[in-house]
Amino acid sequence: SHYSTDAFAEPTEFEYLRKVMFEYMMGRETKTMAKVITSMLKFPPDQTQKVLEREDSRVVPWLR
Amino acid sequence: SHYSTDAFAEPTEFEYLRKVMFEYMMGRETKTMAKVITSMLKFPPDQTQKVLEREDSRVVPWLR
Amino acid sequence: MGGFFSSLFSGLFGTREMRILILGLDGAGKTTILYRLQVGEVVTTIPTIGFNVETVTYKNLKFQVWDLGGQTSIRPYWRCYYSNTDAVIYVVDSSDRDRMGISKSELVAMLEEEELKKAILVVFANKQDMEQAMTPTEVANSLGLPALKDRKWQIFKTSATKGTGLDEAMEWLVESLKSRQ
Amino acid sequence: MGGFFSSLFSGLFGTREMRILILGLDGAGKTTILYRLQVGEVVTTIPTIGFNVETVTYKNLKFQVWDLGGQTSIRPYWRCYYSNTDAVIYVVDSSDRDRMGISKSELVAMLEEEELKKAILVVFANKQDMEQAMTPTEVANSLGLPALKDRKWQIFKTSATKGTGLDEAMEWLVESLKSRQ
Ligand SMILES: Nc1nc2c(ncn2[C@@H]2O[C@H](COP(=O)(O)OP(=O)(O)OP(=O)(O)O)[C@@H](O)[C@H]2O)c(=O)[nH]1
Ligand SMILES: Nc1nc2c(ncn2[C@@H]2O[C@H](COP(=O)(O)OP(=O)(O)OP(=O)(O)O)[C@@H](O)[C@H]2O)c(=O)[nH]1
Ligand SMILES: [Mg+2]
Ligand SMILES: [Mg+2]
Repeated sequence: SHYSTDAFAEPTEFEYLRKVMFEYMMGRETKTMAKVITSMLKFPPDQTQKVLEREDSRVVPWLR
Repeated sequence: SHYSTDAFAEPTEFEYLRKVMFEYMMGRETKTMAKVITSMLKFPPDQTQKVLEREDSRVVPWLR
Repeated sequence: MGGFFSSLFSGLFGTREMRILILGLDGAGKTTILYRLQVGEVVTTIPTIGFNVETVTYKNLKFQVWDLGGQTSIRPYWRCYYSNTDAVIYVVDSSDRDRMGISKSELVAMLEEEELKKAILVVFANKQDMEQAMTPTEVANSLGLPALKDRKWQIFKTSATKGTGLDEAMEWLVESLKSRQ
Repeated sequence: MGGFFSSLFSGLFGTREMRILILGLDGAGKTTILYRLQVGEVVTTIPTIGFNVETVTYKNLKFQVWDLGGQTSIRPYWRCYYSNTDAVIYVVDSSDRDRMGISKSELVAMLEEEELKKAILVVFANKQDMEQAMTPTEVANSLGLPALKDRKWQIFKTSATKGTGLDEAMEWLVESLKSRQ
Protein backbone atom coordinates (compact mmCIF):
# COMPACT_ATOMS: atom_id res chain seq x y z
CA SER A 1 0.00 0.00 0.00
CA HIS A 2 3.00 2.33 -0.12
CA TYR A 3 2.21 3.68 -3.51
CA SER A 4 2.19 7.43 -3.78
CA THR A 5 2.00 9.84 -0.89
CA ASP A 6 1.69 13.19 -2.64
CA ALA A 7 -0.93 15.18 -0.89
CA PHE A 8 -3.06 17.69 -2.76
CA ALA A 9 -1.38 20.77 -4.12
CA GLU A 10 -4.57 22.75 -3.94
CA PRO A 11 -7.55 23.24 -1.65
CA THR A 12 -9.76 22.98 -4.74
CA GLU A 13 -8.85 19.33 -5.04
CA PHE A 14 -9.70 18.75 -1.40
CA GLU A 15 -13.12 20.30 -1.80
CA TYR A 16 -13.66 18.41 -5.04
CA LEU A 17 -12.84 15.13 -3.32
CA ARG A 18 -15.27 15.92 -0.54
CA LYS A 19 -18.04 16.60 -3.02
CA VAL A 20 -17.38 13.42 -4.98
CA MET A 21 -17.02 11.39 -1.80
CA PHE A 22 -20.35 12.63 -0.51
CA GLU A 23 -22.10 11.62 -3.71
CA TYR A 24 -20.43 8.22 -3.59
CA MET A 25 -21.42 7.64 0.00
CA MET A 26 -24.99 8.63 -0.76
CA GLY A 27 -25.04 6.00 -3.48
CA ARG A 28 -25.26 8.31 -6.47
CA GLU A 29 -23.48 7.53 -9.73
CA THR A 30 -21.14 5.36 -7.75
CA LYS A 31 -19.21 3.91 -10.66
CA THR A 32 -18.22 7.33 -11.95
CA MET A 33 -17.52 8.62 -8.45
CA ALA A 34 -15.37 5.55 -7.77
CA LYS A 35 -13.26 6.37 -10.82
CA VAL A 36 -12.68 9.91 -9.56
CA ILE A 37 -11.86 8.77 -6.03
CA THR A 38 -9.42 6.05 -7.01
CA SER A 39 -7.79 8.49 -9.38
CA MET A 40 -7.54 11.41 -6.91
CA LEU A 41 -6.24 9.21 -4.10
CA LYS A 42 -3.85 7.51 -6.50
CA PHE A 43 -4.96 3.97 -5.69
CA PRO A 44 -2.50 1.39 -6.96
CA PRO A 45 -3.80 -0.38 -10.09
CA ASP A 46 -4.78 -3.62 -8.34
CA GLN A 47 -6.89 -1.80 -5.77
CA THR A 48 -8.51 0.36 -8.45
CA GLN A 49 -9.44 -2.77 -10.35
CA LYS A 50 -10.93 -4.43 -7.28
CA VAL A 51 -13.00 -1.38 -6.48
CA LEU A 52 -14.31 -0.94 -10.02
CA GLU A 53 -15.11 -4.63 -10.35
CA ARG A 54 -17.06 -4.40 -7.16
CA GLU A 55 -18.98 -1.44 -8.57
CA ASP A 56 -19.88 -3.46 -11.65
CA SER A 57 -21.33 -6.20 -9.52
CA ARG A 58 -23.08 -3.85 -7.15
CA VAL A 59 -26.54 -5.21 -7.86
CA VAL A 60 -25.52 -8.79 -7.44
CA PRO A 61 -24.28 -9.12 -3.84
CA TRP A 62 -27.69 -8.31 -2.40
CA LEU A 63 -29.21 -11.22 -4.24
CA ARG A 64 -26.75 -13.76 -2.92
CA SER B 1 -20.42 22.93 0.40
CA HIS B 2 -17.87 25.66 1.06
CA TYR B 3 -16.96 24.41 4.47
CA SER B 4 -13.28 23.93 5.06
CA THR B 5 -10.65 23.72 2.39
CA ASP B 6 -7.56 22.86 4.37
CA ALA B 7 -5.71 20.19 2.56
CA PHE B 8 -3.65 17.62 4.40
CA ALA B 9 -0.55 18.83 6.14
CA GLU B 10 1.09 15.44 5.87
CA PRO B 11 1.48 12.64 3.35
CA THR B 12 0.67 10.22 6.17
CA GLU B 13 -2.88 11.52 6.24
CA PHE B 14 -3.19 11.07 2.51
CA GLU B 15 -2.06 7.47 2.71
CA TYR B 16 -4.30 6.88 5.71
CA LEU B 17 -7.29 8.22 3.80
CA ARG B 18 -6.49 5.97 0.86
CA LYS B 19 -6.37 2.92 3.11
CA VAL B 20 -9.64 3.77 4.86
CA MET B 21 -11.29 4.64 1.57
CA PHE B 22 -10.32 1.32 0.06
CA GLU B 23 -11.81 -0.58 2.98
CA TYR B 24 -14.98 1.48 2.73
CA MET B 25 -15.30 0.89 -0.99
CA MET B 26 -14.79 -2.83 -0.48
CA GLY B 27 -17.66 -2.79 1.99
CA ARG B 28 -15.68 -3.56 5.13
CA GLU B 29 -16.58 -2.00 8.46
CA THR B 30 -18.28 0.75 6.53
CA LYS B 31 -19.77 2.58 9.49
CA THR B 32 -16.42 3.04 11.17
CA MET B 33 -14.73 3.89 7.87
CA ALA B 34 -17.46 6.44 7.14
CA LYS B 35 -16.71 8.16 10.43
CA VAL B 36 -13.03 8.44 9.54
CA ILE B 37 -13.73 9.69 6.02
CA THR B 38 -16.25 12.35 7.00
CA SER B 39 -13.88 13.44 9.72
CA MET B 40 -10.75 13.58 7.54
CA LEU B 41 -12.51 15.36 4.70
CA LYS B 42 -14.18 17.73 7.15
CA PHE B 43 -17.70 17.13 5.94
CA PRO B 44 -20.13 19.74 7.21
CA PRO B 45 -22.31 18.38 10.05
CA ASP B 46 -25.45 17.94 7.95
CA GLN B 47 -23.64 15.87 5.35
CA THR B 48 -21.92 13.78 8.02
CA GLN B 49 -25.28 13.06 9.55
CA LYS B 50 -26.82 12.05 6.24
CA VAL B 51 -23.94 9.71 5.49
CA LEU B 52 -23.98 8.06 8.91
CA GLU B 53 -27.76 7.66 8.87
CA ARG B 54 -27.43 5.98 5.52
CA GLU B 55 -24.85 3.61 6.99
CA ASP B 56 -27.24 2.69 9.78
CA SER B 57 -29.92 1.77 7.31
CA ARG B 58 -27.54 -0.02 4.95
CA VAL B 59 -29.37 -3.33 5.16
CA VAL B 60 -32.77 -1.86 4.58
CA PRO B 61 -32.67 -0.25 1.10
CA TRP B 62 -32.07 -3.60 -0.61
CA LEU B 63 -35.28 -4.97 0.87
CA ARG B 64 -37.46 -2.18 -0.39
CA MET C 1 -23.25 -2.58 -22.92
CA GLY C 2 -24.92 -0.87 -25.82
CA GLY C 3 -25.18 -2.44 -29.25
CA PHE C 4 -28.00 -4.60 -30.46
CA PHE C 5 -29.69 -5.37 -27.17
CA SER C 6 -29.76 -1.82 -25.94
CA SER C 7 -31.14 -0.65 -29.28
CA LEU C 8 -33.81 -3.31 -29.06
CA PHE C 9 -34.46 -2.32 -25.49
CA SER C 10 -34.85 1.35 -26.25
CA GLY C 11 -36.94 0.50 -29.28
CA LEU C 12 -39.35 -1.48 -27.13
CA PHE C 13 -39.41 0.57 -23.99
CA GLY C 14 -38.85 4.12 -25.13
CA THR C 15 -35.72 6.08 -25.69
CA ARG C 16 -32.60 5.60 -23.65
CA GLU C 17 -31.53 8.66 -21.67
CA MET C 18 -28.61 10.24 -23.51
CA ARG C 19 -25.51 11.22 -21.64
CA ILE C 20 -24.02 14.61 -22.42
CA LEU C 21 -20.95 16.25 -20.89
CA ILE C 22 -20.42 20.00 -20.79
CA LEU C 23 -16.69 20.67 -20.73
CA GLY C 24 -14.44 23.69 -21.12
CA LEU C 25 -12.12 25.92 -19.12
CA ASP C 26 -13.23 27.54 -15.87
CA GLY C 27 -15.42 30.56 -16.40
CA ALA C 28 -16.40 29.59 -19.95
CA GLY C 29 -20.07 29.53 -19.02
CA LYS C 30 -20.78 25.80 -18.60
CA THR C 31 -22.96 26.02 -15.50
CA THR C 32 -24.82 29.01 -16.91
CA ILE C 33 -25.54 26.97 -20.03
CA LEU C 34 -26.67 23.89 -18.10
CA TYR C 35 -29.33 25.82 -16.22
CA ARG C 36 -30.30 27.85 -19.28
CA LEU C 37 -31.05 24.53 -20.95
CA GLN C 38 -32.81 23.07 -17.96
CA VAL C 39 -34.89 25.91 -16.54
CA GLY C 40 -34.56 28.51 -19.30
CA GLU C 41 -33.13 31.11 -16.97
CA VAL C 42 -29.80 32.73 -16.14
CA VAL C 43 -28.79 31.58 -12.67
CA THR C 44 -26.08 33.10 -10.53
CA THR C 45 -23.12 30.76 -10.56
CA ILE C 46 -20.08 30.14 -8.43
CA PRO C 47 -17.07 28.25 -9.73
CA THR C 48 -17.99 24.57 -9.87
CA ILE C 49 -15.79 22.52 -7.58
CA GLY C 50 -17.25 19.17 -8.44
CA PHE C 51 -20.07 18.89 -10.94
CA ASN C 52 -23.71 19.53 -11.57
CA VAL C 53 -25.84 16.86 -13.15
CA GLU C 54 -29.38 17.48 -14.34
CA THR C 55 -31.96 15.82 -16.47
CA VAL C 56 -32.79 18.02 -19.44
CA THR C 57 -35.73 17.28 -21.69
CA TYR C 58 -35.51 18.63 -25.22
CA LYS C 59 -37.88 17.74 -28.05
CA ASN C 60 -39.15 14.70 -26.20
CA LEU C 61 -35.62 13.40 -25.70
CA LYS C 62 -34.23 13.03 -22.23
CA PHE C 63 -30.65 13.94 -21.56
CA GLN C 64 -28.56 13.39 -18.49
CA VAL C 65 -26.35 16.45 -18.66
CA TRP C 66 -23.13 16.66 -16.65
CA ASP C 67 -21.45 20.04 -16.13
CA LEU C 68 -17.94 19.46 -14.79
CA GLY C 69 -15.81 22.05 -13.00
CA GLY C 70 -13.14 23.44 -15.31
CA GLN C 71 -10.43 24.71 -12.96
CA THR C 72 -6.89 23.59 -13.79
CA SER C 73 -6.41 21.29 -10.80
CA ILE C 74 -9.59 19.33 -11.34
CA ARG C 75 -9.52 19.09 -15.15
CA PRO C 76 -7.47 15.86 -14.99
CA TYR C 77 -10.55 14.14 -13.56
CA TRP C 78 -12.80 14.92 -16.54
CA ARG C 79 -11.77 11.59 -18.01
CA CYS C 80 -13.41 9.70 -15.16
CA TYR C 81 -16.76 10.79 -16.58
CA TYR C 82 -16.25 9.84 -20.24
CA SER C 83 -17.71 6.36 -20.23
CA ASN C 84 -20.99 5.97 -22.20
CA THR C 85 -21.02 9.60 -23.28
CA ASP C 86 -23.08 10.35 -26.38
CA ALA C 87 -22.06 13.96 -26.90
CA VAL C 88 -19.74 16.62 -25.56
CA ILE C 89 -20.71 20.27 -25.44
CA TYR C 90 -17.38 22.08 -25.40
CA VAL C 91 -17.75 25.64 -24.16
CA VAL C 92 -15.28 28.38 -25.02
CA ASP C 93 -15.18 31.91 -23.69
CA SER C 94 -14.77 33.60 -27.09
CA SER C 95 -13.40 36.74 -25.45
CA ASP C 96 -10.62 34.90 -23.61
CA ARG C 97 -8.01 35.05 -26.37
CA ASP C 98 -5.12 34.41 -23.98
CA ARG C 99 -6.35 30.98 -23.02
CA MET C 100 -7.52 29.79 -26.42
CA GLY C 101 -4.35 27.67 -26.65
CA ILE C 102 -5.01 25.97 -23.33
CA SER C 103 -8.59 25.37 -24.36
CA LYS C 104 -7.32 23.75 -27.54
CA SER C 105 -4.91 21.42 -25.68
CA GLU C 106 -7.65 20.26 -23.34
CA LEU C 107 -9.96 19.63 -26.27
CA VAL C 108 -7.31 17.71 -28.18
CA ALA C 109 -6.47 15.55 -25.15
CA MET C 110 -10.13 14.84 -24.62
CA LEU C 111 -10.79 13.81 -28.21
CA GLU C 112 -7.90 11.36 -28.08
CA GLU C 113 -9.65 9.30 -25.43
CA GLU C 114 -10.96 5.95 -26.61
CA GLU C 115 -14.15 6.23 -24.57
CA LEU C 116 -15.17 9.37 -26.46
CA LYS C 117 -14.43 7.96 -29.89
CA LYS C 118 -18.05 7.93 -30.96
CA ALA C 119 -19.16 11.03 -29.10
CA ILE C 120 -20.56 13.93 -31.08
CA LEU C 121 -18.86 17.30 -30.50
CA VAL C 122 -20.69 20.61 -30.32
CA VAL C 123 -18.57 23.65 -29.63
CA PHE C 124 -20.25 26.68 -28.12
CA ALA C 125 -18.34 29.83 -29.02
CA ASN C 126 -19.85 31.49 -25.96
CA LYS C 127 -19.93 35.08 -24.69
CA GLN C 128 -20.61 36.41 -28.17
CA ASP C 129 -22.24 39.39 -26.51
CA MET C 130 -18.83 40.66 -25.49
CA GLU C 131 -17.12 43.23 -27.66
CA GLN C 132 -13.77 41.55 -27.91
CA ALA C 133 -15.31 38.15 -28.74
CA MET C 134 -13.66 36.12 -31.47
CA THR C 135 -15.94 34.98 -34.30
CA PRO C 136 -16.98 31.31 -34.49
CA THR C 137 -14.65 30.85 -37.43
CA GLU C 138 -11.74 32.30 -35.49
CA VAL C 139 -12.56 30.09 -32.51
CA ALA C 140 -12.89 27.02 -34.74
CA ASN C 141 -9.50 27.69 -36.27
CA SER C 142 -7.85 28.38 -32.90
CA LEU C 143 -9.14 25.05 -31.63
CA GLY C 144 -8.03 23.24 -34.78
CA LEU C 145 -11.53 21.98 -35.50
CA PRO C 146 -11.21 21.93 -39.31
CA ALA C 147 -8.43 19.36 -38.97
CA LEU C 148 -10.53 16.89 -36.95
CA LYS C 149 -10.86 13.43 -38.44
CA ASP C 150 -13.56 10.83 -37.82
CA ARG C 151 -15.58 13.22 -35.73
CA LYS C 152 -19.06 14.60 -36.16
CA TRP C 153 -18.77 18.20 -34.99
CA GLN C 154 -20.26 21.66 -35.34
CA ILE C 155 -19.64 25.07 -33.82
CA PHE C 156 -22.28 27.62 -32.78
CA LYS C 157 -22.07 31.16 -31.56
CA THR C 158 -23.86 31.54 -28.27
CA SER C 159 -24.46 33.92 -25.43
CA ALA C 160 -25.63 31.99 -22.40
CA THR C 161 -26.55 35.14 -20.53
CA LYS C 162 -28.56 36.64 -23.43
CA GLY C 163 -29.87 33.21 -24.34
CA THR C 164 -28.93 33.42 -28.00
CA GLY C 165 -27.72 30.57 -30.17
CA LEU C 166 -28.52 27.79 -27.71
CA ASP C 167 -31.62 26.61 -29.52
CA GLU C 168 -29.88 26.23 -32.87
CA ALA C 169 -27.07 24.32 -31.22
CA MET C 170 -29.38 21.95 -29.37
CA GLU C 171 -31.45 21.46 -32.50
CA TRP C 172 -28.39 20.34 -34.40
CA LEU C 173 -27.28 18.10 -31.52
CA VAL C 174 -30.64 16.38 -31.27
CA GLU C 175 -30.80 15.74 -35.00
CA SER C 176 -27.25 14.40 -34.99
CA LEU C 177 -27.98 12.07 -32.12
CA LYS C 178 -31.16 10.81 -33.76
CA SER C 179 -29.56 10.17 -37.13
CA ARG C 180 -26.69 8.39 -35.42
CA GLN C 181 -28.86 5.82 -33.70
CA MET D 1 -27.17 -1.83 20.42
CA GLY D 2 -26.12 -3.99 23.33
CA GLY D 3 -28.00 -4.13 26.59
CA PHE D 4 -30.63 -6.70 27.46
CA PHE D 5 -31.32 -8.13 24.03
CA SER D 6 -27.73 -8.59 23.04
CA SER D 7 -27.00 -10.30 26.37
CA LEU D 8 -29.93 -12.56 25.78
CA PHE D 9 -28.78 -13.15 22.26
CA SER D 10 -25.25 -14.05 23.27
CA GLY D 11 -26.61 -16.19 26.08
CA LEU D 12 -28.67 -18.16 23.65
CA PHE D 13 -26.41 -18.30 20.67
CA GLY D 14 -22.91 -18.27 22.09
CA THR D 15 -20.69 -15.41 23.05
CA ARG D 16 -20.69 -12.10 21.27
CA GLU D 17 -17.40 -11.18 19.64
CA MET D 18 -15.71 -8.62 21.88
CA ARG D 19 -14.24 -5.49 20.39
CA ILE D 20 -10.80 -4.48 21.59
CA LEU D 21 -8.71 -1.51 20.51
CA ILE D 22 -4.94 -1.41 20.79
CA LEU D 23 -3.88 2.22 21.14
CA GLY D 24 -0.68 4.05 22.02
CA LEU D 25 1.96 6.28 20.45
CA ASP D 26 3.75 5.28 17.26
CA GLY D 27 6.47 2.73 17.82
CA ALA D 28 5.08 1.55 21.17
CA GLY D 29 4.70 -2.00 19.86
CA LYS D 30 0.96 -2.23 19.06
CA THR D 31 1.27 -4.14 15.82
CA THR D 32 3.89 -6.44 17.27
CA ILE D 33 1.50 -7.20 20.12
CA LEU D 34 -1.49 -7.80 17.84
CA TYR D 35 0.32 -10.49 15.87
CA ARG D 36 1.94 -11.96 18.98
CA LEU D 37 -1.59 -12.45 20.28
CA GLN D 38 -2.94 -13.76 17.02
CA VAL D 39 -0.23 -16.01 15.66
CA GLY D 40 2.13 -16.23 18.65
CA GLU D 41 5.08 -14.91 16.69
CA VAL D 42 7.11 -11.75 16.33
CA VAL D 43 6.42 -10.31 12.89
CA THR D 44 8.40 -7.62 11.16
CA THR D 45 6.40 -4.42 11.28
CA ILE D 46 6.31 -1.16 9.41
CA PRO D 47 4.63 1.94 10.84
CA THR D 48 0.88 1.44 10.59
CA ILE D 49 -0.70 4.05 8.36
CA GLY D 50 -4.24 2.93 8.79
CA PHE D 51 -5.06 -0.06 10.96
CA ASN D 52 -4.88 -3.79 11.28
CA VAL D 53 -7.90 -5.73 12.41
CA GLU D 54 -7.76 -9.41 13.31
CA THR D 55 -9.88 -11.97 15.05
CA VAL D 56 -8.06 -13.29 18.08
CA THR D 57 -9.31 -16.31 19.99
CA TYR D 58 -8.28 -16.55 23.61
CA LYS D 59 -9.67 -19.02 26.14
CA ASN D 60 -12.63 -19.79 23.91
CA LEU D 61 -13.49 -16.11 23.65
CA LYS D 62 -13.42 -14.39 20.29
CA PHE D 63 -12.07 -10.87 20.06
CA GLN D 64 -12.12 -8.50 17.17
CA VAL D 65 -8.88 -6.66 17.79
CA TRP D 66 -8.14 -3.33 16.14
CA ASP D 67 -4.59 -2.02 16.07
CA LEU D 68 -4.64 1.64 15.03
CA GLY D 69 -1.68 3.60 13.70
CA GLY D 70 -0.23 5.89 16.36
CA GLN D 71 1.53 8.64 14.40
CA THR D 72 0.72 12.18 15.48
CA SER D 73 -1.21 13.21 12.38
CA ILE D 74 -3.56 10.23 12.43
CA ARG D 75 -4.14 9.99 16.19
CA PRO D 76 -7.10 12.40 15.96
CA TYR D 77 -8.99 9.68 14.09
CA TRP D 78 -8.76 7.08 16.89
CA ARG D 79 -12.07 8.39 18.16
CA CYS D 80 -13.85 7.23 15.03
CA TYR D 81 -13.26 3.65 16.19
CA TYR D 82 -14.49 3.94 19.80
CA SER D 83 -18.11 2.90 19.37
CA ASN D 84 -19.00 -0.47 20.95
CA THR D 85 -15.52 -1.02 22.32
CA ASP D 86 -15.29 -3.41 25.27
CA ALA D 87 -11.65 -2.86 26.19
CA VAL D 88 -8.65 -0.76 25.30
CA ILE D 89 -5.13 -2.13 25.39
CA TYR D 90 -2.99 0.97 25.82
CA VAL D 91 0.60 0.29 24.86
CA VAL D 92 3.49 2.36 26.18
CA ASP D 93 7.14 2.17 25.18
CA SER D 94 8.53 2.08 28.73
CA SER D 95 11.94 3.20 27.49
CA ASP D 96 10.58 6.33 25.79
CA ARG D 97 10.75 8.66 28.79
CA ASP D 98 10.65 11.81 26.66
CA ARG D 99 7.22 11.06 25.30
CA MET D 100 5.58 9.73 28.46
CA GLY D 101 3.80 13.10 28.83
CA ILE D 102 2.37 12.93 25.32
CA SER D 103 1.31 9.37 25.94
CA LYS D 104 -0.49 10.54 29.07
CA SER D 105 -2.35 13.35 27.27
CA GLU D 106 -3.55 10.99 24.58
CA LEU D 107 -4.71 8.52 27.21
CA VAL D 108 -6.51 11.18 29.21
CA ALA D 109 -8.26 12.54 26.10
CA MET D 110 -9.31 9.04 25.15
CA LEU D 111 -10.74 8.19 28.57
CA GLU D 112 -12.84 11.33 28.51
CA GLU D 113 -14.82 10.08 25.55
CA GLU D 114 -18.39 9.06 26.32
CA GLU D 115 -18.25 6.06 24.00
CA LEU D 116 -15.43 4.52 26.05
CA LYS D 117 -17.06 5.12 29.40
CA LYS D 118 -17.57 1.43 30.09
CA ALA D 119 -14.44 0.15 28.39
CA ILE D 120 -11.90 -1.75 30.47
CA LEU D 121 -8.36 -0.39 30.35
CA VAL D 122 -5.24 -2.58 30.26
CA VAL D 123 -1.96 -0.76 30.04
CA PHE D 124 0.99 -2.64 28.61
CA ALA D 125 4.24 -1.19 29.97
CA ASN D 126 5.99 -2.59 26.93
CA LYS D 127 9.68 -2.98 25.95
CA GLN D 128 10.58 -4.12 29.46
CA ASP D 129 13.54 -5.94 27.92
CA MET D 130 15.27 -2.63 27.34
CA GLU D 131 17.79 -1.42 29.88
CA GLN D 132 16.46 2.07 30.29
CA ALA D 133 12.84 0.88 30.69
CA MET D 134 10.74 2.50 33.40
CA THR D 135 9.10 0.13 35.87
CA PRO D 136 5.33 -0.50 35.64
CA THR D 137 4.85 1.61 38.78
CA GLU D 138 6.79 4.48 37.25
CA VAL D 139 4.79 4.19 34.04
CA ALA D 140 1.50 4.02 35.95
CA ASN D 141 2.38 7.16 37.85
CA SER D 142 3.55 9.02 34.73
CA LEU D 143 0.25 8.23 33.07
CA GLY D 144 -1.73 9.26 36.14
CA LEU D 145 -3.42 5.88 36.41
CA PRO D 146 -3.80 5.88 40.22
CA ALA D 147 -6.01 8.95 39.96
CA LEU D 148 -8.47 7.33 37.54
CA LYS D 149 -12.07 7.26 38.68
CA ASP D 150 -14.86 4.94 37.59
CA ARG D 151 -12.53 2.86 35.51
CA LYS D 152 -11.57 -0.77 35.72
CA TRP D 153 -7.88 -0.81 34.88
CA GLN D 154 -4.64 -2.71 35.36
CA ILE D 155 -1.06 -2.35 34.20
CA PHE D 156 1.27 -5.17 33.12
CA LYS D 157 4.92 -5.26 32.24
CA THR D 158 5.41 -6.77 28.82
CA SER D 159 7.96 -7.41 26.16
CA ALA D 160 6.23 -8.07 22.89
CA THR D 161 9.43 -9.18 21.21
CA LYS D 162 10.43 -11.61 24.00
CA GLY D 163 6.80 -12.56 24.51
CA THR D 164 6.79 -11.99 28.25
CA GLY D 165 3.87 -10.66 30.27
CA LEU D 166 1.27 -10.91 27.52
CA ASP D 167 -0.40 -14.01 28.93
CA GLU D 168 -0.90 -12.53 32.38
CA ALA D 169 -2.34 -9.39 30.85
CA MET D 170 -4.75 -11.24 28.59
CA GLU D 171 -5.74 -13.51 31.47
CA TRP D 172 -6.71 -10.50 33.54
CA LEU D 173 -8.54 -8.91 30.62
CA VAL D 174 -10.57 -12.02 29.88
CA GLU D 175 -11.57 -12.43 33.52
CA SER D 176 -12.53 -8.77 33.76
CA LEU D 177 -14.63 -8.96 30.62
CA LYS D 178 -16.36 -12.12 31.86
CA SER D 179 -17.13 -10.76 35.31
CA ARG D 180 -18.46 -7.56 33.74
CA GLN D 181 -21.04 -9.30 31.60
N1 LIG E 1 -21.03 38.17 -20.92
C1 LIG E 1 -21.28 36.87 -20.77
N2 LIG E 1 -21.03 36.29 -19.58
C2 LIG E 1 -21.30 34.96 -19.47
C3 LIG E 1 -21.83 34.20 -20.51
N3 LIG E 1 -21.98 32.93 -20.07
C4 LIG E 1 -21.56 32.90 -18.80
N4 LIG E 1 -21.15 34.13 -18.42
C5 LIG E 1 -20.63 34.53 -17.12
O1 LIG E 1 -19.34 33.95 -16.95
C6 LIG E 1 -19.12 33.64 -15.58
C7 LIG E 1 -18.74 32.19 -15.40
O2 LIG E 1 -19.83 31.38 -15.80
P1 LIG E 1 -20.04 29.90 -15.25
O3 LIG E 1 -21.22 29.32 -15.94
O4 LIG E 1 -20.01 29.85 -13.77
O5 LIG E 1 -18.67 29.25 -15.79
P2 LIG E 1 -18.22 27.71 -15.73
O6 LIG E 1 -17.77 27.34 -17.09
O7 LIG E 1 -19.29 26.88 -15.12
O8 LIG E 1 -16.93 27.77 -14.76
P3 LIG E 1 -16.35 26.63 -13.77
O9 LIG E 1 -17.50 26.13 -12.97
O10 LIG E 1 -15.31 27.31 -12.94
O11 LIG E 1 -15.73 25.60 -14.64
C8 LIG E 1 -20.41 34.01 -14.85
O12 LIG E 1 -20.26 35.29 -14.30
C9 LIG E 1 -21.45 34.02 -15.96
O13 LIG E 1 -22.54 34.88 -15.71
C10 LIG E 1 -22.08 34.87 -21.75
O14 LIG E 1 -22.53 34.29 -22.72
N5 LIG E 1 -21.79 36.19 -21.82
N1 LIG F 1 12.97 -4.10 22.39
C1 LIG F 1 11.67 -4.17 22.10
N2 LIG F 1 11.23 -3.75 20.92
C2 LIG F 1 9.91 -3.87 20.66
C3 LIG F 1 9.00 -4.39 21.58
N3 LIG F 1 7.76 -4.36 21.04
C4 LIG F 1 7.91 -3.83 19.80
N4 LIG F 1 9.19 -3.54 19.57
C5 LIG F 1 9.77 -2.94 18.36
O1 LIG F 1 9.34 -1.60 18.26
C6 LIG F 1 9.21 -1.23 16.91
C7 LIG F 1 7.83 -0.66 16.67
O2 LIG F 1 6.87 -1.68 16.86
P1 LIG F 1 5.43 -1.66 16.19
O3 LIG F 1 4.67 -2.82 16.69
O4 LIG F 1 5.54 -1.50 14.70
O5 LIG F 1 4.88 -0.29 16.78
P2 LIG F 1 3.41 0.33 16.65
O6 LIG F 1 2.96 0.71 18.00
O7 LIG F 1 2.54 -0.57 15.88
O8 LIG F 1 3.70 1.69 15.83
P3 LIG F 1 2.74 2.49 14.81
O9 LIG F 1 2.18 1.49 13.85
O10 LIG F 1 3.58 3.51 14.12
O11 LIG F 1 1.69 3.14 15.63
C8 LIG F 1 9.50 -2.48 16.08
O12 LIG F 1 10.82 -2.44 15.65
C9 LIG F 1 9.28 -3.60 17.08
O13 LIG F 1 10.03 -4.76 16.79
C10 LIG F 1 9.51 -4.82 22.84
O14 LIG F 1 8.79 -5.29 23.71
N5 LIG F 1 10.85 -4.68 23.04
MG1 LIG G 1 -19.40 25.78 -13.41
MG1 LIG H 1 1.60 -0.41 14.08
